[in-house]
Amino acid sequence: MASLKVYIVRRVLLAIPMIFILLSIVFLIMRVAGDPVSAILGGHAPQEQIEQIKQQLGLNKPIIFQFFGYIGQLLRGNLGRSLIWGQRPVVNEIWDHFPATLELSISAFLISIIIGIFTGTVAATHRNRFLDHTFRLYGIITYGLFIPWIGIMLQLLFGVYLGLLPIGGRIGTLMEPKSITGLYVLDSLLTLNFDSLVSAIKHLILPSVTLGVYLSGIYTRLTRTHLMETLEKDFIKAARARGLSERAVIYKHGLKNAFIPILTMMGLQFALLLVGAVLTEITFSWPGMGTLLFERITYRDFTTVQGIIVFFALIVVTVNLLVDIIYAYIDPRIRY
Amino acid sequence: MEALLRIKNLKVYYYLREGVVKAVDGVNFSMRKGETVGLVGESGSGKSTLGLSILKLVPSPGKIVDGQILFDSKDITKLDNKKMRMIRGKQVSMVFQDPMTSLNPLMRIEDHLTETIKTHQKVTQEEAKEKAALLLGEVGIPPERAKDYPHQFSGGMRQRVGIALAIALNPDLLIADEFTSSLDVIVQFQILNLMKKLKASYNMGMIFISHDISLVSEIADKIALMYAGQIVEFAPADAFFEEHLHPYSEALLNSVPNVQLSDQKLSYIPGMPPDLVNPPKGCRFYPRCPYAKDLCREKEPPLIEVKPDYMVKCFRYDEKRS
Amino acid sequence: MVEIKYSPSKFIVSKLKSICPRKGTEYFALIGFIIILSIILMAIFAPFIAPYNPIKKVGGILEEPNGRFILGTDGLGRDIFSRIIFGARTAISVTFLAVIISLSFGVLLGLLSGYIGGKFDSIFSLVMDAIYSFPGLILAIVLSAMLGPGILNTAIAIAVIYTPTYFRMVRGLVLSLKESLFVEAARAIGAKDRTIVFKYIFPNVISSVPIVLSLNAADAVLTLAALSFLGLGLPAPTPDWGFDLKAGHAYLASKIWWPSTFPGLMIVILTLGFSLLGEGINEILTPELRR
Amino acid sequence: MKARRMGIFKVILVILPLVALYLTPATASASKTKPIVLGTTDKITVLDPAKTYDFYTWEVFHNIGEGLLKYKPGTTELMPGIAKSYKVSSDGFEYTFKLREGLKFTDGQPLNAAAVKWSIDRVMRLKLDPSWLVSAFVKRVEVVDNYTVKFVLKKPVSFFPSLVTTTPYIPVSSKSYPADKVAEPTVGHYGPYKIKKWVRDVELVLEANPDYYGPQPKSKLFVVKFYKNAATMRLALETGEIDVAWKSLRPIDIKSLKSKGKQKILEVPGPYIRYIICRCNKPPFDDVRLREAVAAAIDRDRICREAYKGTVKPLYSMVPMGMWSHIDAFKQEYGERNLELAKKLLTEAGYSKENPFEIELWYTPTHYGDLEADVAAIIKESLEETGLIKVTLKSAEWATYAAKYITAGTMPIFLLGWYPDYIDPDDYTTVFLHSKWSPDMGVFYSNPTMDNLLDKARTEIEIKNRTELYKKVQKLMAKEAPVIPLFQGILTAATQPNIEGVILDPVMLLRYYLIYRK
Repeated sequence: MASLKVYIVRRVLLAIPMIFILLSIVFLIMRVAGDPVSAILGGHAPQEQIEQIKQQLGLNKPIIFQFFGYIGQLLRGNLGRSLIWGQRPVVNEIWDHFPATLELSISAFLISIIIGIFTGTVAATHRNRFLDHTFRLYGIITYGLFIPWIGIMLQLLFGVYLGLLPIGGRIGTLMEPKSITGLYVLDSLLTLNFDSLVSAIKHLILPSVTLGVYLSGIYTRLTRTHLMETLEKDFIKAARARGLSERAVIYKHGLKNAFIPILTMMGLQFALLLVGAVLTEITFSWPGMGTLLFERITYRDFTTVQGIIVFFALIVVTVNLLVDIIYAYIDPRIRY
Repeated sequence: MEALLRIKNLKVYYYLREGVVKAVDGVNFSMRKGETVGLVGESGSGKSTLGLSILKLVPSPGKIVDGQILFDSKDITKLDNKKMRMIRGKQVSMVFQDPMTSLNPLMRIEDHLTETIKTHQKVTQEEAKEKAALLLGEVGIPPERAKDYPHQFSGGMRQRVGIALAIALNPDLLIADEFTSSLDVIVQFQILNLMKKLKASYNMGMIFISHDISLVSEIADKIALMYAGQIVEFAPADAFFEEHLHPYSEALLNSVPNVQLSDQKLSYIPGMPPDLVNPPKGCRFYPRCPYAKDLCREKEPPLIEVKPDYMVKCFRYDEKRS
Repeated sequence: MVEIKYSPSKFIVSKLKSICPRKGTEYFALIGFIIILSIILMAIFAPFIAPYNPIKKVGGILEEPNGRFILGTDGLGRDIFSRIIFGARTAISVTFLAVIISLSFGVLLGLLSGYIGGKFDSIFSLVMDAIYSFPGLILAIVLSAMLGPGILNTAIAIAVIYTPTYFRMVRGLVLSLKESLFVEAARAIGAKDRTIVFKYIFPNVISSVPIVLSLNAADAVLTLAALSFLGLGLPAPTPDWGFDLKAGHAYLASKIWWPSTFPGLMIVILTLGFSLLGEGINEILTPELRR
Repeated sequence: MKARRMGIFKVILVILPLVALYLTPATASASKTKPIVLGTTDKITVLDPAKTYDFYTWEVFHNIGEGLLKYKPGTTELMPGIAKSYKVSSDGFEYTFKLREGLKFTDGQPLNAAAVKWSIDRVMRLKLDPSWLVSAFVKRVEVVDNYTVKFVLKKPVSFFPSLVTTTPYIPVSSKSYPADKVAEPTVGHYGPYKIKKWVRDVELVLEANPDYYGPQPKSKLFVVKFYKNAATMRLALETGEIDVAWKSLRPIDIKSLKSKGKQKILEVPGPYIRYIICRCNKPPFDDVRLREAVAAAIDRDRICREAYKGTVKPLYSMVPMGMWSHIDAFKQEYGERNLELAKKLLTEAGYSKENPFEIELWYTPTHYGDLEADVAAIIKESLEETGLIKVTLKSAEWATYAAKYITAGTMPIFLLGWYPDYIDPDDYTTVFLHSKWSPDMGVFYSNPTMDNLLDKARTEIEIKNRTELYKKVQKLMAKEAPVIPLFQGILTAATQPNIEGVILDPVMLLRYYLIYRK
């Protein structure tokens, strides 16, 4: 396992240039147009005062100084402070919004995995028959679905016409559970707060179904292809020849083996989950990272946007790393 | 003595987009308990399909379209999947060609065995483990390696595991499909010897499928030679090697380098095996047969019993008799 | 002269012969193709198809679908059907522009990077990998917010996030082809680097592009729609499905469903067209998935 | 088979409680002291009077804090706040305020003259966004005695009492706020309410401040719920989750709520105005005839009717309706709309059908709400109806628009909006029309007569004279048309039928402590 440590360290080190490149792109491009002070004051304060505030924020220095100053801080683990409003530390801003994104992502991910593996397995075991074609089409269609559109359609149906579910927000008035993890559903369960739990789940249903359905198609396709491939393998034939039941063959031997490539793809598809989460959040005014990002771009809150980019990049790296570790755990052939 | 397995006019076809491939087309054959039949033929002759159809595991789009497979006087072509599962592994088991791929890479060796045992017998996990250890011992795998994964084993070791799996439930019939062909020669003989030993102690019938006729000669009591989906010669091993009556057998044996007859000229069989979608109308070997006559083109020869237990599918012996 | 291991043109022709759908899934490509073709035709002949001027008030505000306005009118009394027809122009032109930009840059840089190798290659690969592994839309949002609205700007923002896909694919192919026999042979007879790249490597590389291209186009349609939905796409009053969907979203609570339903549906249909086509081509070019 | 059924059974076992959960109505919390819940799509940006510069946070400060003076609810009339009274020195340089005695911040610190001075000094020292509202006018603050505080101005400013009501002048406690940096404590204020709980962007829970000198708030508990999206807020109002939906309901929602008639809709003209700015120092709009032509051709009525569904009102002056000195200057000059005049002016300027006046009209889609694109589209159409103008719409995202284009003079003609900083005609005129400030707004207008009028109105104390001066300013503005007013916002609140005390006034700050449930 020592070699696994080496592997992790190497992967993390490789992430550094990636983050650096992304940051440079974002950093330079963001400064092309506009600045936060003007975006907020918008002509109200006298010009001299605007200049003065820019100076306080260090926005009047040459870009290259700003850039290396920022990188220097970043290397010390400091994401800096927001440039607008309260100049709150960017870490706090992210910390306030991340649990919402996490909660949405987790529930959407679970929904997509359940739907995806189920439909994919059915398709793979009904190769070239009606159910196979149906679920393949399902895979293609869901991938082409435009999240805001599905979201709006669900809002119309369940929110506006049927009035069953709220169409935005995370929880009802005065229902916020005591914060432990920041995930409302989990916190409500931990504090046994029944009202909060109901409210949190109600608010979570539409956004996570929207995102979950969108992502499920990918898992349908992945499961189908890889399970089909696996079911062609000799050891499946061998397992059948030993008299194992079809369920044992498909689930224990087939799906478990097919899961390895699916897992790798999950890591690669993780970026898609984040993208989907951003759109879902904006459609459902879900107070997460996507909403934060969009709001701060409009105000040219450079440091917060940069912070979010770094954070997203770190998440992507971490998840990929995690996938590799799980991969090594599931597949005895892999040892780093 | 009652036949362990009797196959009557078996036809197994693959329904592909390009047409119907008649992989097994009217095979008749029978074997007794404890007997070893060497099923020999070129690749594509339908021998593997024949082997799989005894377990009813012909992969789709293949289908058993006609005929009977009587095992223990039950026609297994009529059995449903559930009943079939009770036979697979327990009464009829199989050892596969490639030991690399026929074991689940994510499962420990031991788990393969216990899973198989528990599928067919009501035993506890502990009992299954004990049995597994015993079996591994019998095939010559040290007990401490039971917890290893397949990829940690060499090819020969893996094939030993494959054998252990096949004999786990003391089956009446073992089908071994080219099970040594991916191993090097020395290991091949080790495994073959192990197999001989086990066969004797377990009193199993065995169908040994191979394209390597010299290997078959080591172990088989009887030889069944397949050509283009049909059995063309079926005879006791000794008699077969002595007489090899069918023109194809003759050509085949001539093409095999024989260590004893090192100065013998190595010949090969001219022409290609027939297209199984549209096989020749008459005798299937006719286009390549040096003795071919007009009759061979028109009519398919029957399987003729030239002497007790010796059958050949060729008009030359029909003439002899008549 | 030089034996070419694998001839793309012959390969494609032989594959095209088998394109006529015979079984279930092969209809995918055909349906996809028909969808895209009709939307392209819709875009070209928009002025003849659309009953009204898409950017002029022609009826009452938010009229429900009726005889005069078959899909109803939007918040400014414009005909939604006409806006959808003209919206095809926006979608098609930005998508194609984005795909062409990313394709040309990706393929070119990939060829160069793969062929030249060394430091040049490492730097480019690193940059491309960085962009590739990052959630694309998020980068596109930042880019288009800074570049400002407009067809070209939006296309550029989208192109940036798809360039690495082509780059990686082409570079990978070049690296493997570089070692292959026919390039060695060409080098042996004294061909120039440029000749090798464009005459020998390029044609082999380009044959793998169609699948990726089609699937990328599907993604690009969605990305454009997303940018427009966030108000970062084209300036008003350009008919644009994503923007109209967002505008329609505002009326949702009043049970006014038509201004959001139809533009969104068009986005889904066009994406579906590209996905089906990509899937179909993929199936035809890689028959081992079939059987 | 058995195994499969077990699987389904397990699934049912998991789903059943979830369904049960869902069906259980969430009523438990409703029976306790039922607070009034107000929904808004605004947000608290930063809870520090030295830094905050947006209407919503100012509104919060006017409920958890109080200035020396305040507006009488429903009017633009001033009344005493934490100061009992004030006097102005005869030269207009010194304002002396007499404070109420014995007041305490919510963190226990006494609210006295020293505390007021400390707060104002802090705003000036931090030099943050709204600090110019103090530092541009106040020279220093002096403590006369424990309950008397004196402001010495840089020069006489006739609207200083209005300035004093703004948030930077609201005192906070030196115990809770650090002297030299921004902070967001939930204690250390003094007003009718105090903060019980604040979850950023989620909710703000207020409870009555027992130490408040005046009458106690009508509702002991008051909750503000923050929405990201107006449609969600509207549905929350309809399901009864909130009692008041404040400000940002969309026109279509207001219309549909009105037609349903289940909720009360309250509307008053607000001080929020929208207008077009012409860049006056460069062609083409250095030609006054072209500015007049645009002013004459604009169809204000259509914008209000179609884009805003009647939730805004056409505006004919930069000084909003309802404010003293307002006159419909543009209406007097051009009428409601005068296409003929526009055509005549354009022809005079040398344009024709074949050679139309081509302009780029700019707007920003990301700052003034979803309807901005529609507004721009209508303006384009109404100008093109002259047949002599061809408009190309251009847009830029707000940050670019505000930071670069306005002051750089990139945009020849563009849409902008104004929320007042303080309630006085000065705040609506000087910044746009005075040659010293007009470049900051992208107007680049310079006219000595105008400068003179504005300067005079600034220092004149007598309100009657000031009114006359601002009328002249408006007339001159209409004639020269450097800025062209479009419409004035209407403040809207939708409430449940049993909610009373929602008093809307042109100050735009809602007073939560007056709201109650019948």
